[in-house]
Amino acid sequence: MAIHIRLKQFDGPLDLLLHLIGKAKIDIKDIFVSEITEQFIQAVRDAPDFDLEAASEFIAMAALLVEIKSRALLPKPPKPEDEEDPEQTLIERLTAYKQFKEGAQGMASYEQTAMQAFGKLPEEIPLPPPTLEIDGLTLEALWCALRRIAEREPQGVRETEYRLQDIRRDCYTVEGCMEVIESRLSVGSTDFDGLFRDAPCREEVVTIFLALLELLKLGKAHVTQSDTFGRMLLHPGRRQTFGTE
Amino acid sequence: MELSEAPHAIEAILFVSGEAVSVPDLSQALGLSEMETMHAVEALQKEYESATRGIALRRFGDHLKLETRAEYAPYVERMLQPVQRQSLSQASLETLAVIAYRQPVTKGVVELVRGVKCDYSVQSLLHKGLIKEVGRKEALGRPILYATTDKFLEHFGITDVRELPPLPAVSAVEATPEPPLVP
Amino acid sequence: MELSEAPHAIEAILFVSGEAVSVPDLSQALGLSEMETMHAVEALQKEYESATRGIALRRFGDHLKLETRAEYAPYVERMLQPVQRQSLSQASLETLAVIAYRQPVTKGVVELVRGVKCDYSVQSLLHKGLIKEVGRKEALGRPILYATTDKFLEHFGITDVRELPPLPAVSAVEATPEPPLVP
Repeated sequence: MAIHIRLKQFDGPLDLLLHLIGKAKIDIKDIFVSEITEQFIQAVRDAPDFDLEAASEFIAMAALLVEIKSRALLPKPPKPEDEEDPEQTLIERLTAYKQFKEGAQGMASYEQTAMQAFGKLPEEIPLPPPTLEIDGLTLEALWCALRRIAEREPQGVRETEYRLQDIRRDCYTVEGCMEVIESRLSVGSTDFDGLFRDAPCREEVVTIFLALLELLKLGKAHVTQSDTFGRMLLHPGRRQTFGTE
Repeated sequence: MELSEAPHAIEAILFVSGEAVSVPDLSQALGLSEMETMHAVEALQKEYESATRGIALRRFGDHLKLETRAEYAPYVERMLQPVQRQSLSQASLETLAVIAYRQPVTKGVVELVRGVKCDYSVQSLLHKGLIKEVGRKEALGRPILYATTDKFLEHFGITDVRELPPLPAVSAVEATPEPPLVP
Repeated sequence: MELSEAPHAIEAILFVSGEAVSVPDLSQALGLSEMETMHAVEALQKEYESATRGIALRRFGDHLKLETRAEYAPYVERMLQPVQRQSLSQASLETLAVIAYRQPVTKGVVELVRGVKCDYSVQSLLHKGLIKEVGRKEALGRPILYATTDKFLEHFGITDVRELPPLPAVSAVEATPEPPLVP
């Protein structure tokens, strides 16, 4: 009997086996006393849409079926207790698969009913600006903020005076600023903000920044930053792209 | 808000949202506890059940939604082109059936039952929001465990997975390697 | 269709449509005469009027529409746009403190006191409505003056900035003079 079957129609070898069993009108457990093995192998051999990737599961099943069939032809040695019987395992798998396949059919009918119920498209509503609630706003937090400023303030003033004298001399040329930055880097890393803290006029800021860009380009300095808007640190030399730096 | 008003505020919210709304989201909008919200939901459900209505209040897990009653579908369809849910492919439905009845379950078990690779259908079900990852199995390779979502309940029009039709009885032998989850 | 079912079929159609639907369109979808449809509409209207509901049936000429009741709008808005919770960064809190005690004050003074640039925190405080612009200082560059808002008072639970705790004894916040040149 010639059966023309397109493998793509079936969700795998179990699906095809169930189909053949259904057509033969036999019980799953009678699969090995029937023609099913031959029909299955025939279907895989004749498959016009044979493509190795999709068919590999079918081929593996064909091999298993042949193995089971050939074992049946050989005289049976006494079987160890714990050895799995491939025939029994396959029957169990087919039974389980059939159970879920029927379960899926039951679900499909629920799906059809559910599709008879219609929802409504969400409405487009002009909304007022979102309400913002801010956590942690207490008088105590405000007071602590002031204390923090007061505690670090004296140090800040001294640094400002020191740098006023130090930078003004050199900062009007890119070359001059490069020297200043380099000399600072020669004793170690420095804070990016520290270059600008007293920023007295625009030319200085721009010149220092240009000098810094020049140093980065020449590989005489590099910058690290731990997170967005975080502190930027200048380090001497080119960035090490290896190791843990 | 007045507790007596809550059921109708919920009705208004569900009407505007169109889509399923979760009980926690509702209780936040109403400024009520989840317990109070659930009481209001139950009161609203009673109202909807007591009278014949064109629309029904449906609960899917802890999501709520207003929907038309199925018997009026022909009239709605004749008048409008309602947004219709797509039905699932046979392969997706089979994968979903194994997950629904055996949850939480690994892809490996689904593949064992179906006898085919299920990467594609699992991906597609995740994408549709019908299943979700719920953890990992304490086994070799710690494979991901999958379970169904409230959207799954909505798709099949049920309130709880226990409302799924029972699996057909196993005729031959006790079947799968793990004991089936009896819903 | 059964005449007794018509009101609920109309309800289902109006619900899905979301927009106003005309009586002639309704009667065509239901396969009823316009007269019969109008009777069904009136029956539905009576149902909607007799009970407190979150949604209302409105009629505009020969068009019908389902809408939420206005009194539930605040809850609907809260649902669609939940309150966002944020906390202030240390930097913003410091900037806010300086502005609160020195108001009205320019950004230049805040920066001098804190020793760092404050553009970002000033912007963020403006955006959150905790400070506002209150004019310009008659000085070089006419810099903007900032002060705290009523929302600031509300957040700290005080009625007047004079209720803020006194400054720490010798404080930079009080002592720092205007900068000679505002960047």
